[in-house]
Amino acid sequence: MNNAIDISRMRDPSFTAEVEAQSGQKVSTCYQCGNCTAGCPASFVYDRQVNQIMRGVQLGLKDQVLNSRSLWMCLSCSTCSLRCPNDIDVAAVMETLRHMARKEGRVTVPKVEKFWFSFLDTVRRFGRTYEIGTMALYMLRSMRVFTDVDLAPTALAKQKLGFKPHVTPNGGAEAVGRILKRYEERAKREGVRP
Amino acid sequence: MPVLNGKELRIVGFLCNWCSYGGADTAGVARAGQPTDLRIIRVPCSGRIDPLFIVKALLNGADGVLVSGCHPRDCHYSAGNYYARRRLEVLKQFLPVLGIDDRRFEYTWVSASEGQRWQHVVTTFTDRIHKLGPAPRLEDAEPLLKIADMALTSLRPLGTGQNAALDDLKAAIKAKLPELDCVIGWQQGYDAAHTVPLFMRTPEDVDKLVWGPFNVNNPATYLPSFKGKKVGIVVKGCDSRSVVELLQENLIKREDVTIFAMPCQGTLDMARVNQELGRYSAIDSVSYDEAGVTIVADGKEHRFCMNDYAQGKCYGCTTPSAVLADTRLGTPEAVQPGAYTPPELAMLDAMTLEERLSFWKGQMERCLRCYACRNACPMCVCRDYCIAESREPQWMTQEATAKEKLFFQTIHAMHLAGRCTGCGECQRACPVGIPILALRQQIARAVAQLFDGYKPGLDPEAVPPLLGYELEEKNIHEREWK
Amino acid sequence: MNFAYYPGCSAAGSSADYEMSTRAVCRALKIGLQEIPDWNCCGSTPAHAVDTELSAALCVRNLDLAARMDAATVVTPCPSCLSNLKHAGKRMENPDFRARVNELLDNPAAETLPEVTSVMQGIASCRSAADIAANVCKPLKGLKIAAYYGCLMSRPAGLMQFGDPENPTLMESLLAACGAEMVDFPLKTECCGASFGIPERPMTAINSGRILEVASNMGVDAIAVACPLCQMNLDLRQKQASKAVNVFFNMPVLYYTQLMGLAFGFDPRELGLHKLCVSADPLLQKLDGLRREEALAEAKAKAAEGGNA
Amino acid sequence: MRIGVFICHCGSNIAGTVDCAKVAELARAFPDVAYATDLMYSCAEPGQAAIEAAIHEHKLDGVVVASCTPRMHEPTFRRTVERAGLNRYMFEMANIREHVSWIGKDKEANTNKAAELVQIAVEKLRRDKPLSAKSFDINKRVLIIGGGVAGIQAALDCADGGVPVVLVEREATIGGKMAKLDKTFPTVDCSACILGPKMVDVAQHPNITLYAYSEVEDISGYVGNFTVKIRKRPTYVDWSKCTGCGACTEKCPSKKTPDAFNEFTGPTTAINIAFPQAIPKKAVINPEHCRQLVKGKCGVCAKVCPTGAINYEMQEEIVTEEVGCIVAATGYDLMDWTVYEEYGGGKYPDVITSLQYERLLSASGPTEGHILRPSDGKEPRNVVFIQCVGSRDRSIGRPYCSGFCCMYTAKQAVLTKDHIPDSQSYVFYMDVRAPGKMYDEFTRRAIEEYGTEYIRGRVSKIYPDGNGHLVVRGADTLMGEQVEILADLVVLAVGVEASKGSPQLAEKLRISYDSYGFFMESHVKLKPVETNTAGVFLAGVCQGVKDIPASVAQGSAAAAKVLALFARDKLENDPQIAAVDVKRCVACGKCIRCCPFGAIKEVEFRGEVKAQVIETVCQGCGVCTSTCPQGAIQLAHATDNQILAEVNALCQC
Repeated sequence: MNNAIDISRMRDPSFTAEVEAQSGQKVSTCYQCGNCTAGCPASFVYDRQVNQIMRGVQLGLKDQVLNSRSLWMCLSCSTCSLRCPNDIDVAAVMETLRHMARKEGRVTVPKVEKFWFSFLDTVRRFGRTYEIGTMALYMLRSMRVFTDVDLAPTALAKQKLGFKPHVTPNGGAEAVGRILKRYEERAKREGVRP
Repeated sequence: MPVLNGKELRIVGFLCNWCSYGGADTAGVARAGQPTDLRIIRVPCSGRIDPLFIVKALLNGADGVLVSGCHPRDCHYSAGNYYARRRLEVLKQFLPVLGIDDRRFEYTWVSASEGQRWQHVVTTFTDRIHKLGPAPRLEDAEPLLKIADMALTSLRPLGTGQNAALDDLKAAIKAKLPELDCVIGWQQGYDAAHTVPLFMRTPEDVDKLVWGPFNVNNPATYLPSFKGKKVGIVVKGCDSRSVVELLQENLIKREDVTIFAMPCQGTLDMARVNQELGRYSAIDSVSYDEAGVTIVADGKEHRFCMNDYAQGKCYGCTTPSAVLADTRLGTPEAVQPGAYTPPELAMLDAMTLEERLSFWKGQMERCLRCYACRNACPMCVCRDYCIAESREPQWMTQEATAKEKLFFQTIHAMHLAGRCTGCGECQRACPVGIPILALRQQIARAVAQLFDGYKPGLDPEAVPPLLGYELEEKNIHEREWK
Repeated sequence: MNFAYYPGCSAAGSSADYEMSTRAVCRALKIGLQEIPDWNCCGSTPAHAVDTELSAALCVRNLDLAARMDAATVVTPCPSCLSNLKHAGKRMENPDFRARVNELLDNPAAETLPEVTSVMQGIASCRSAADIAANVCKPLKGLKIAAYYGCLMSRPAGLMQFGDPENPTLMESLLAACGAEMVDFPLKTECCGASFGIPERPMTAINSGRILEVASNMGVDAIAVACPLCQMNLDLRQKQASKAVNVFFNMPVLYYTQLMGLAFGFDPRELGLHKLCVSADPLLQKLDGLRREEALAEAKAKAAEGGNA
Repeated sequence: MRIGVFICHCGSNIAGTVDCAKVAELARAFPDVAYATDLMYSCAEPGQAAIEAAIHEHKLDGVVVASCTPRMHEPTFRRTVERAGLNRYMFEMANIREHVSWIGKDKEANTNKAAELVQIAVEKLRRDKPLSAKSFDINKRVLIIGGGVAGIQAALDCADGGVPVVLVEREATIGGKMAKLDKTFPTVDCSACILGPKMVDVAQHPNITLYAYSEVEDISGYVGNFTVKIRKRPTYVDWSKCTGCGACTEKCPSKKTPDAFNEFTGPTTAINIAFPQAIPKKAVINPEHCRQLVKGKCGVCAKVCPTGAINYEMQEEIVTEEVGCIVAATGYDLMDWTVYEEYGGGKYPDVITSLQYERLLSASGPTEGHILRPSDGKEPRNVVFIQCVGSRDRSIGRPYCSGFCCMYTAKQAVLTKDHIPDSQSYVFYMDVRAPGKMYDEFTRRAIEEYGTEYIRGRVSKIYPDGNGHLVVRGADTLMGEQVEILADLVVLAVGVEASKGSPQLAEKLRISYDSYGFFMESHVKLKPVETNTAGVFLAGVCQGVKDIPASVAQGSAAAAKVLALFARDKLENDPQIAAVDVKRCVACGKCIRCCPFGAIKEVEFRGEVKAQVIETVCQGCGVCTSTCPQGAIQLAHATDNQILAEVNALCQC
C-alpha cells in the first residue's frame, strides 16, 4: 500500500489562493529558508513547523495544513514575520489559517479554544476579564482542575488574582454582551463556527 | 487608412527600440495574444518622443496613445527615459485643460524580456480605451463662449505706485547710461492712458520714462534681440522673472544686462480698461490716487480702481519686487504667498472635459493666427525659426482650422513648460482676447506640483526641470496596470 | 500634557502594581491620564485568535468612547491591549472592514478614531531625558538592569512604530535617565510564551526560562518589563521556568514604571512592589546601601574640604 | 521616389493570419510605391535575390520589407539593398510577425494592421536620406579601472598584445579582494602565491603605467579618443624614493591605526605597507592617524627613512591621460551586514565576516595564520558559518545570490579543520550552489572528509549566553526542528554589492547600472563584456557576481575586445545621429545640457555661437531633437518630419 501524498490529486490551488487573499500575503515568495521556524518560540510544541505549514499552503494541501495542531499553539508573537527574508507576514498567514480552520470546525487543540471561550465568556458577562473567572470557567471546560494550582498560594497571597469581577460601570458590560451576541448571530447566519 | 469600424479604435504606440519594442517582440515570440488596435511607431529612445507627437495624434483622431520605454536605470542611452518621464508626466497633467481625457494617454516601462508585461499593458490599455469609447473630436464640438469671473481678491493691496521713486530711477539710469548701449523702459503712448516701450540712449530719452499702472509691456521681450550689446532694463517684479529665466537658459549674458528695479503695485488689464472707455476721440485727463486711476475721456469720467481692473496675474503676484536687480529703488513690498488660481484657469477647472473642448473650439475659431502671442512672449526666442511656419520640420499645416490653431497654442505651451513665468504677454497681445494664458498656467501648475513648487525665473542658477531629472522622482510614480 | 487612558483589564488584577506605578510616575511627570469612561476588555489574544472583526469591534468601542472625549491620543500600559487597539484602528481604514465591524456595534464608530500609543512612548513624546532626570531624587546608579520588551511592543514594526523592531531602546533611555546601568540584553524582544501559561505551560516555562537564564548570566540585579503578561510569566511563573530549564533563579522582575517610581522617590508600597512574587527587597537594600555609601563619602569629602578651608 | 514593398509570408508564420497578397495590393496604392509583392521567405537566399532583382528591374531607390522584427533582420536587408546598389539606409521594415501575425487571430484585422504598418514604413522611407559613416583615428591606449584580479588579467593581456595600459587602482596596492584571501577553492591553492606573480608582472611590464592610490576623476571624449583625469591621492611618501624597506612602519608610534587591508581584524601603524607582497610595495601614511599630520609633532618616519621619501606636505594631484578605450573592473564590496540586528548588528566581537575570517586564516594576517577569536584571543572549538547574510534577502533589498559564498564557506570549513583538528564546523545554508568545475566535489569533501555539518536552514538569532559562548538559533528544515548551537565563533557569508562609488563612476563612464550599482552589460547573453557606450568594456564583479576564474576569464575577454578594436586603424560611426541646422540654432544650449553623452559642443560659426554634434560621440538617442524648441537639431532617420509622417498616416481624420 502506498501512503504517499498524491500531490497531483490532492493539490487545491483554490486553497492557496484563498489563504493569499485573506492574509494579503504572497506565499509563493517563500523559498523555504526556515527562518520562521528558527525563531519560533512555540516550535517545540508544533506538530508541523511554520515553514512546513507555509509549504503546505504553497502546495495547496488543505487538510494537512488546517488539521495541524500548530495553528492553535501559535503565540502570535510575529517573530516569523519580522525575520522573514521575503517580507511575508507569516503570523498573518498563521492567523488566517486558524480562522479558516475554526470556521470549518476543525479545532485540533480544543483546550486552547476552550481557554479562549472561557476568556470571552467573562468578557461577555462583565465587559472586562477577571482572572479567577476565566480560570474557573477554563477548568470546567477543559476538565483540568489542577491547572496552575502550584501558583495559587503565591498568587493569592500577593493578591495577584482578583476575586471580584470588574464590571464596566455604565452599561458597558451590556454593550459588550450585545457585540458578542451580534457576532455569534452573524456567524450562524454565515454558516461558520463562531 | 480608416479604423476597422466596430472592431477597433485608433491607438498609437511609441516604443523605444531597445527595451519596449523588444518586449513587444518577446510577447510576439511567446504568441501572447493581444488586441489588434495598437499601431507601434518605433523610436530610438523614449527620450526622443516629443510630447507634441502625442498631442498631434490625439488632436488628429487617435483614441489613445501609449508610450513605453526602458525601465528607469535601464535606458540604453542611460538617461533618455528620465527626461521622457518628466516630459510625459507634464503632458499627462496638461491634456485635461484642452478637454482631452488624460486616461487616453499613458506611459510605462517595459523591458525587452517582459513579454508578459507587454501583453498585460496592451490588453489593459486597449480595454481602457474601448471603455472610454471613440475620442470626442474638436471638429464635432459645439463652440462654447464663456468669460472668466474677474472679481478677484489679491494677495496684497494693489495700487497705482504714484509714490515710486521715479526721479531717483531716472538719475540712476542717467548715471549708468554712458556704459550702456540702451536702456529699455516705458513712455507715454498715443495718449496718457497708454504706454509704449521706450529705448533710452540719451539723457533726454530718460526724461520720457514713466512709471505706473499703464506700464503693462514686459520689456524683457526685447532683451534677446540686443545680443552682444550692453543693455539696461527697467523691470517690474514680473518682468524680472523673465530676465532671470533668460539668464537660466543662457539666452542672455548676466554681464551684458543692467537691471533697474522698482516695486510694482499692479498694472491695469488694458482689455477691460479699453472696453470700459469705449470709443472716444480724446483723453481729457488722467489723474491718480492711491487706489486707482480716473480717466476723463470726451468729458466723461471713468474710474478704474486697481482692485477691480488689475491684470489677472497681479492678483496672485508674489514678486512685486524684482527677484534680481543691480539697482533697486523704492521700498520693497513683502507678500505672503497664498492660494491663488488664475481666473481663466479657475473657469476651466470648473468645466467638464467636453465643455473645455467646446470652449477651445469656440475660442480657436476666433483666432486670427496672427502670432502676436508668440511675438510678445519673452521666452519665444526662436523668432524667425518658429516651427509653426517651417517645413523642416513641418509640425503644422497652414490650414486655418480650430485644430491647427489649438495645436499651435499647445506647441507654445509645451515649449514653455518649466520656462513660462506667467507674465501674460501672450494673452495681453491677443487682438481678439483669447484667454490663452490659461494653457501656460496649467503647465506651470503641473510643473510646480511635480517639482516641489518649482517656479521659473526665480533663480538664475536653477536648472529648468524639463532639462534635468532625478533617478527617483519624488512626485512621479509609475501607475499600476490593473 | 494629557492623554486618554486605557488601563486594560489586568490593571485591576494581576498587574495592579503596574497600574499604581504608571499613575505615580505620570503624576510626578505632570502627565494627565484621563481614563476612558466605561471602557471594556480589548478581547486580548482570544478575540483576535477567534475573529479579527470581533476583536476589532471590542477595541473600536473603546476608541469610539475616546473619540467622544475629543482625545487625540490614547495611551495604554499593556502591549497586548496596545497591539489590539492599534490593529483595530488600522483595519478600520478599510471601508469594507469598517462596515462589517459597525454591524456588530450599537452605533457606527466615529469616522476618525484617535491614535493609540504606549504609555512609554507617551511619556517619551512629551518629556525629555532631562525632564525625567530632573524628577530623580534617588538615582538608580549602581543597579544593573536588563530591559525586556517582549514581542508585542515592537511588532509588527510598521504598525507599532517602536524603533528598531529587533533592538528597541526606549526603555533603556528612560531608565538610564534615572541613573540605572542598562545592559545590552540580547533577548529583549524574544517571546516569553505569552498567554499559553495556562493551556500549554511548558511552552511558556521554557521561553521564560531562557530569558531569565541569559539575564542572570549577565549578572543583572533585575529585569525591567513593560507588559503584564511578561511580568506574570517571568515573576509569578519563575519557579515553573526554573524547573523547565533546570536552573535556579531569584530574579526580581519589575515594571519599568516601578523602577522609575523608585528613582522619583515614591514609597515602594505606593508602587505596588509588595505585589511582586520574587521579592525586590534585596534590590531595595542594595539601592539604599549604595545611596548611603555615596552620602557618607560626600559628607566626608565635604568635611575634608571644610577642614582645609 | 520609387519604392518597392515586399510582404513576407515567413512560411505560415505570417501568412497564416495575414493575407499577404492583399497587403501587397493595398501597398501599391501608397504614395511613391512603384512595386509591391509578397514573398515566401524574404530573408532566405531566393527572397533576397528577388528583392535585388526587383530593385534593378523597377529602378527602385528605396525598399520596405514587411516581415519579422527589425531587431532580427534589419542588418540582413540593409546588406541586401546595398548589394543592389542602394544606400543601406534607404530601407525600412514593417514588423508584421511579432507585432501582428503572432499576437492576433483575426485575419481581417491583422491584414488591415499589416497594411497600416507598411504604410507608416513607406511614409518614413519617403523622408529617408542616404547616410554614410565617417571614419576617425584611434588612440591605441587603454585605461583599466581597478587592479583586482580581473583588472590585472585585462591589463596583462592588453600589455602583452602590445597595447599601452593605464591601470588605476583606488587602494595603495593592486590585488583587490583576491589578495586578502588565504586560499582559493576548490584546489586550496595559496591565493597570494598564484596572484603574486601576476602582480609582479604588472609592476614590471613596460607597457603598463600603474596609478595606485588614485581614482578616476573625470572622463570625456568617445570611443577611440577618451580624455581621462586621474586624481592621485596624497600618500605623504615620495614613491620615487621609497624602497619599501619598512623601517618607517617598524618605528611608527601610532600603533592603533585601523587596518583596512586586514578588514579591521587588528591594528596597524599610521605609516604602513598593506602586506608583504604589495604592488607597488610602497608606504602610505594614513593622515587621520599620523601624529605629525594630526598634531604636527612626531616626524619619526621622516627621521628613520633612509631615502628621505617622507613628505608631510604632499598634496593631491590630477594627471590627464589620453586613451582609446576603457575597461571597468571595479569589483565589489561586502554589504553592510550590521543591519541584521538579530545577529547583534556588529555588537558581538566573535561574529565576523568571511573576509575577516580569511585574514585570520592568512599567514600575513594579524594572527599570523592562527585562528584566534577576536574577543579573547582563544582558539574556537565550535565554528558556525551562516550563508546568505545579505544575499537572497528581499527584506533588506538584496534579492540576488552572491554566487561564490557557498564555495568559500566550504573552503573555510575545510581550513578550519586543518588549523584546529578538534574543531567542529557547522554551516547553515539554504541551497548549496556549486556548479563550477570540481566545485560540488569540493563541498562533498568538506562534508564527507572534514566532517563539516551542513544544516539546512537560516539562523534567526545569535546572542551571547553570558558564559562566553554565542547561542546560534536556527532551523533544520530537513529535520523539521528548531536547532541551537553553542558557538565560539560565527562567520557570516556576507553578500556582495558593487564597490562603493560604482554609480558615480558609471555616470562618468556614461554606462547604465542596476539598482544595486552593478554595471549593465550590452546584452545579457550575447554581449556580456560590452556596454552600451562604445569603447567601454566590463570585467569582473562590477558587472555581476562571479568567482575568480570567471573574473579572470572576463578580464581576458575584455582584453580581447580592446585588442580587436585596436586591430583596426580607423573607426566608423553609426550615421544615424543628430545634426544641427545652424540657421535655426539660437545657441541656447538646451541640447548640450540634456545630451546623455556629452556629444554636443558649442562652436563659432561665422561669428555666432552654434551647437555642433560630435559625430563620433553621438549615440543617436534623439533626446536633443525632442528638447530643441525650434527643431534645429534633427536625428537622422528619426526626424520630426518622419515621426510626424508616421503619426499623420495613422491619425488623419
